[in-house]
Amino acid sequence: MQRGWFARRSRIEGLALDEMNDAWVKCNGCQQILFARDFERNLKVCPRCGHHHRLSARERIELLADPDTFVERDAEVVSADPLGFPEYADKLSKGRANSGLPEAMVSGTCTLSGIPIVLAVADFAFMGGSMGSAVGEKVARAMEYALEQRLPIVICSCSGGARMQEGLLSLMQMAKTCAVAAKLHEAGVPYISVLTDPTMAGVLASYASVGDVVVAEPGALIGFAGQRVAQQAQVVKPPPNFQTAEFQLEHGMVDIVVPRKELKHTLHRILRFFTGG
Amino acid sequence: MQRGWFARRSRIEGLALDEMNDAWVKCNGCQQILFARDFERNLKVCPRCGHHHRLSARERIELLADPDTFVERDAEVVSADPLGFPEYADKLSKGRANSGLPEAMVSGTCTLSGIPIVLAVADFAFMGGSMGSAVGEKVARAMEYALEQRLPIVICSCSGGARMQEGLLSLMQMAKTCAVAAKLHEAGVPYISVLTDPTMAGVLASYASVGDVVVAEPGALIGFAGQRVAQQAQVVKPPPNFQTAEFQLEHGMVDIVVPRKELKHTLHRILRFFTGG
Amino acid sequence: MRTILDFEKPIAELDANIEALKRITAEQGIDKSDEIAALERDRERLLREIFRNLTPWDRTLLARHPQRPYTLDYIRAIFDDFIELHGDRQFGDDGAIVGGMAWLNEKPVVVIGQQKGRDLKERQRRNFGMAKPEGYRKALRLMHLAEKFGRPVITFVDTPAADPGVESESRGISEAIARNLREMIMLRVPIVSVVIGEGGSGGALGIAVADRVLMQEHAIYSVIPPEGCAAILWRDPKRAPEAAEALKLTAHDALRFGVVDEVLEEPLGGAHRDPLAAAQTVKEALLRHLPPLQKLSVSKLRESRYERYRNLGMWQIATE
Amino acid sequence: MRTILDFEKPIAELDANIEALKRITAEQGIDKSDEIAALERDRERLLREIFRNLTPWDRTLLARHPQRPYTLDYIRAIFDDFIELHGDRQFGDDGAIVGGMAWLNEKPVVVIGQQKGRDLKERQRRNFGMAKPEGYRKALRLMHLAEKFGRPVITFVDTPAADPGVESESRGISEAIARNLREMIMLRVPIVSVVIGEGGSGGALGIAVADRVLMQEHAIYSVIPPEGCAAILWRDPKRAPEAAEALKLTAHDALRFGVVDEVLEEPLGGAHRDPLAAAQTVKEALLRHLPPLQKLSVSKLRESRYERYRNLGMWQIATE
Ligand SMILES: [Zn+2]
Ligand SMILES: [Zn+2]
Repeated sequence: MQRGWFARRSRIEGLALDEMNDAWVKCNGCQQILFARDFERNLKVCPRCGHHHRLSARERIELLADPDTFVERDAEVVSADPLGFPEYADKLSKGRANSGLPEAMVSGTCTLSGIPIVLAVADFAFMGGSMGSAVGEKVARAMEYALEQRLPIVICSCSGGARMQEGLLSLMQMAKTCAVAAKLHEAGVPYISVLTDPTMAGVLASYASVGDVVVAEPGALIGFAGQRVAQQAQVVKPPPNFQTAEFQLEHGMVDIVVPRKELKHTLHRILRFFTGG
Repeated sequence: MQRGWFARRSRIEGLALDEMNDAWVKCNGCQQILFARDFERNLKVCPRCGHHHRLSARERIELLADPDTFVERDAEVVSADPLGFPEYADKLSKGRANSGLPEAMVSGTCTLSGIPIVLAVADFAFMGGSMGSAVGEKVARAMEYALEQRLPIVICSCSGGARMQEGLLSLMQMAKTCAVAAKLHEAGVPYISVLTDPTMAGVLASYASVGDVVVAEPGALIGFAGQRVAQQAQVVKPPPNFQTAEFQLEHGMVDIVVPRKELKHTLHRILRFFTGG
Repeated sequence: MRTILDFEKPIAELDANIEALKRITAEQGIDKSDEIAALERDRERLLREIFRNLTPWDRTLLARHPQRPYTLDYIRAIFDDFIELHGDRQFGDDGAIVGGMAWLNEKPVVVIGQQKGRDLKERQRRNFGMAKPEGYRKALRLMHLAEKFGRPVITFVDTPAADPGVESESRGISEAIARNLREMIMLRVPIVSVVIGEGGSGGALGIAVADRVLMQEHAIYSVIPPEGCAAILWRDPKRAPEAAEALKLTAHDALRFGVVDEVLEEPLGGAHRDPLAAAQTVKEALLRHLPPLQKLSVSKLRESRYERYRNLGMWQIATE
Repeated sequence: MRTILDFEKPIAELDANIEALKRITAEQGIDKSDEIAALERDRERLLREIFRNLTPWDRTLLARHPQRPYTLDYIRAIFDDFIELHGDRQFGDDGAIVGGMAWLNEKPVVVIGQQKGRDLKERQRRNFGMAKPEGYRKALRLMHLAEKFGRPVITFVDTPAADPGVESESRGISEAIARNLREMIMLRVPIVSVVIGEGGSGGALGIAVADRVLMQEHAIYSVIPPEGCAAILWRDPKRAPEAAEALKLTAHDALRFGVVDEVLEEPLGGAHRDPLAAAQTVKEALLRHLPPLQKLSVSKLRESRYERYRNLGMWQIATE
């Protein structure tokens, strides 16, 4: 491995993970070069430093859903450009190309270790997983379906926040998703919120924070203010783990931080509490 | 007044306020000597430094109840000595003698600026206003009467906490009073908690903290741990106003700090919010 | 010191001239009423002209105008006997959100609002109207008090944003806002929100989920400040005026998107030129919107509030 | 290092002798079984004698015994698949109170308990089992989770007191306890509390309002620590043993006062001599008490819990 590392260093240096198509990848945590196959087998967790790299929505669904059980819903709900916002149409095209998805959120039903659930997963490659009207609508519909079928719902967030390009309408998705979450809450339908890297701003300050159980992946960036804004506003010096999953755990906002390889099993154990007995 | 102060200083020095029966009293706040008549007229608030001296239960009832409207209830509920606790019987006798009351709490009905209410007031002169079974029972009954009649209830606390001499039974009065408070809460019967100097420990950690509105008198000692325990436990240095009404206001535990001369009017305004419109 | 926006300068000149003439009349007994009347007509004409052509950025500046009436100004002008209540019963009392019991004519209500500061000291104490978690939690506590006693809730929205600092992050600013969104949707009493200045993103929304959202003519409501948007879009915060245009952050935009139910007219030249008249308009709107809401059953009320938010957004169905 | 209480010393000697003989048997193959059996009979007799005459102060020391099983020991021994959940969703995660989801045989439950530390580092992290406001608020959050999903709540009580420090005071330790008392009374699911060590005043009660309160034989439950009581009564904390007597803080006193519903027998010599047996007794008691509670209607359940607490106390009617 060392040999490969030396041989390929110059070519690899500075390349983001997802741009690398060959046998080697560079860890975003420790900057070490890893065998792509080991890395993939390890669920994109660095075997050296434990850094959890982002998963696409499809990868996460594969991680959590029992094989061949995921049935997508609401795939036809996609973004419009209600404000005629500069460059938005382009960004949407790029988002579709980058992610291979029609929208930044994939939702549907599946079983998780045999337990039927509704599962919704955000994809960072589509405009940073940002929440516009379509994402809000898909979250709302997924929750409504969970409510109607009385199925537990698991939502994996991965988002920079509300989607600026839809202005106030994106902001209102915070209220909309929390409105349906309120119905779930009143009806006693279990809702597990999984926070992955990153879960920020308007997503964290809405549906992602009101789960019955809030699970996070190690090292995930989780916070309200963008790093720039947060740093400008600092009177108090931020601690080294500021806005990480571990920081949020310490401050009482997250129930449990779960390494990716235990995520499915842990979700199963939590789901059993709600559905079993 | 200076003359009087010099003339009488030697005799007055070190006397507690309530032991002074003549024309002069010494302020516990600024240590100045005051005309007793001015002092009484000013509702036992020092006209110089604003220190609020303790009122007896009768005095506070006179302050709050419209003239001749207070009708006492449950005066027959008094302490037993369930543990056969050392010196308790003596302390009860002294408490009765000191306060002129059968128990550390006086409760009944009255009107406050015309609004019918249930009013319960603790008296510090009876064993430091401490809560044993009888006090707990009187609080519970006052609340039950408020519930039954759907009358707002105002409870003025003034207590060092649970009464040690009844052991676990005193501790259980915390749960008992909060149990009835829970019924008031579910029934939507307004409960205003008035914290006067001092409101501590088992009283603050039970019924006194669960009012719909929590009012405090300026400078009142309000806290959980006795000063000795709190000081021993300190890693963080307490601020100068530690465990005062103002400290509790600043930390979000008290709705409003009201000078005594405005107390009745403020309670009336708050009561109107509940009963009016 | 009074702030005068660039586009207010010609008006300020006329203001000064009119003032001067009035002073002459008062001090020297010389009748200047004809001249004054003429200048006043000029001023009115000028105001109408300037305010007919306001850009979204002009409105942003008006919404942030340091002389603009703030929540406590409206509370004083609109309600009788405001009793401010403090604290979240958990951690502290946030000066950036005020709230308490008040009377709207003959009816007891709970009033809550974001409060900026007038002078430097008050600004700091109120953190420039940027609420911390304890502010949102105080607001929620007061809403639950209102709910318990069947009193309607009125909120005034005026914040650049929720506080983005380390301490707010540590105490769960996201959780506090999210919880308010979830709880306000289900509150069993009517809620009317009035956006009176800056409707700054989630920080504003955290007290603005309501049965009726009213918005003053020159207030703004936006997912991101124009400066921040320009910085992201063009790496140049100075292009904020363009971003303000793109963001569609004006009251009439919000009305068009269904986010707002009514735009409240302001006195000519903006609320700060006649705060009492502005307050009167708000009061009349409250008195118009509250009674029909109070007549609804709790379930009807909650269901229509739910539908209001459930239906917000514009998306499309992919065909293919 | 193992702590040996004064009255445990004769037993500890026998323990050591028995150990030594067993070692000889094992290492040298010499049969010492007769001697061992004799010593074991001696030990049992001695234990019975010592434990028949325990004073309240002895029990206080046993309740605080550093080898006594703590909440997490019981959780591990009694429940299947404990998933610890963290945080109060407001401020922090208090190590002095642990809680989460677990299975009691075939039934999902929520378990909450005060947790002391075993070694110095853990003791500090868990603040010696003295919970802060965020601990009581985490507990309440988990109780509401249990309520929402119809899962019974089991709490383990073991604390010298609630944390008395400046920070806890600042964040409303009194409010946190008081709120728990009020909310626990009305919780719509069964609650069973087990006092497993020190039932220290309001700090204990803050998670101990329950349909059934069980108490281990050598646990204590008191309004004030004996040392504090002696300091107040006689200005001499050293007279704590007398105070322990006066305070009636033993399990059987608590049973007599109606504060506790059942005293759980401990293994001879105290729970720390056989933690698994102690846990087995607790488990059996839980399995005995929970099912009838789960059969009650919510209103019946709440009403009997209410009555249980409403009727606590002993006072008299003045005649005159
Ligand atoms: Zn790595
Ligand atoms: Zn004085």
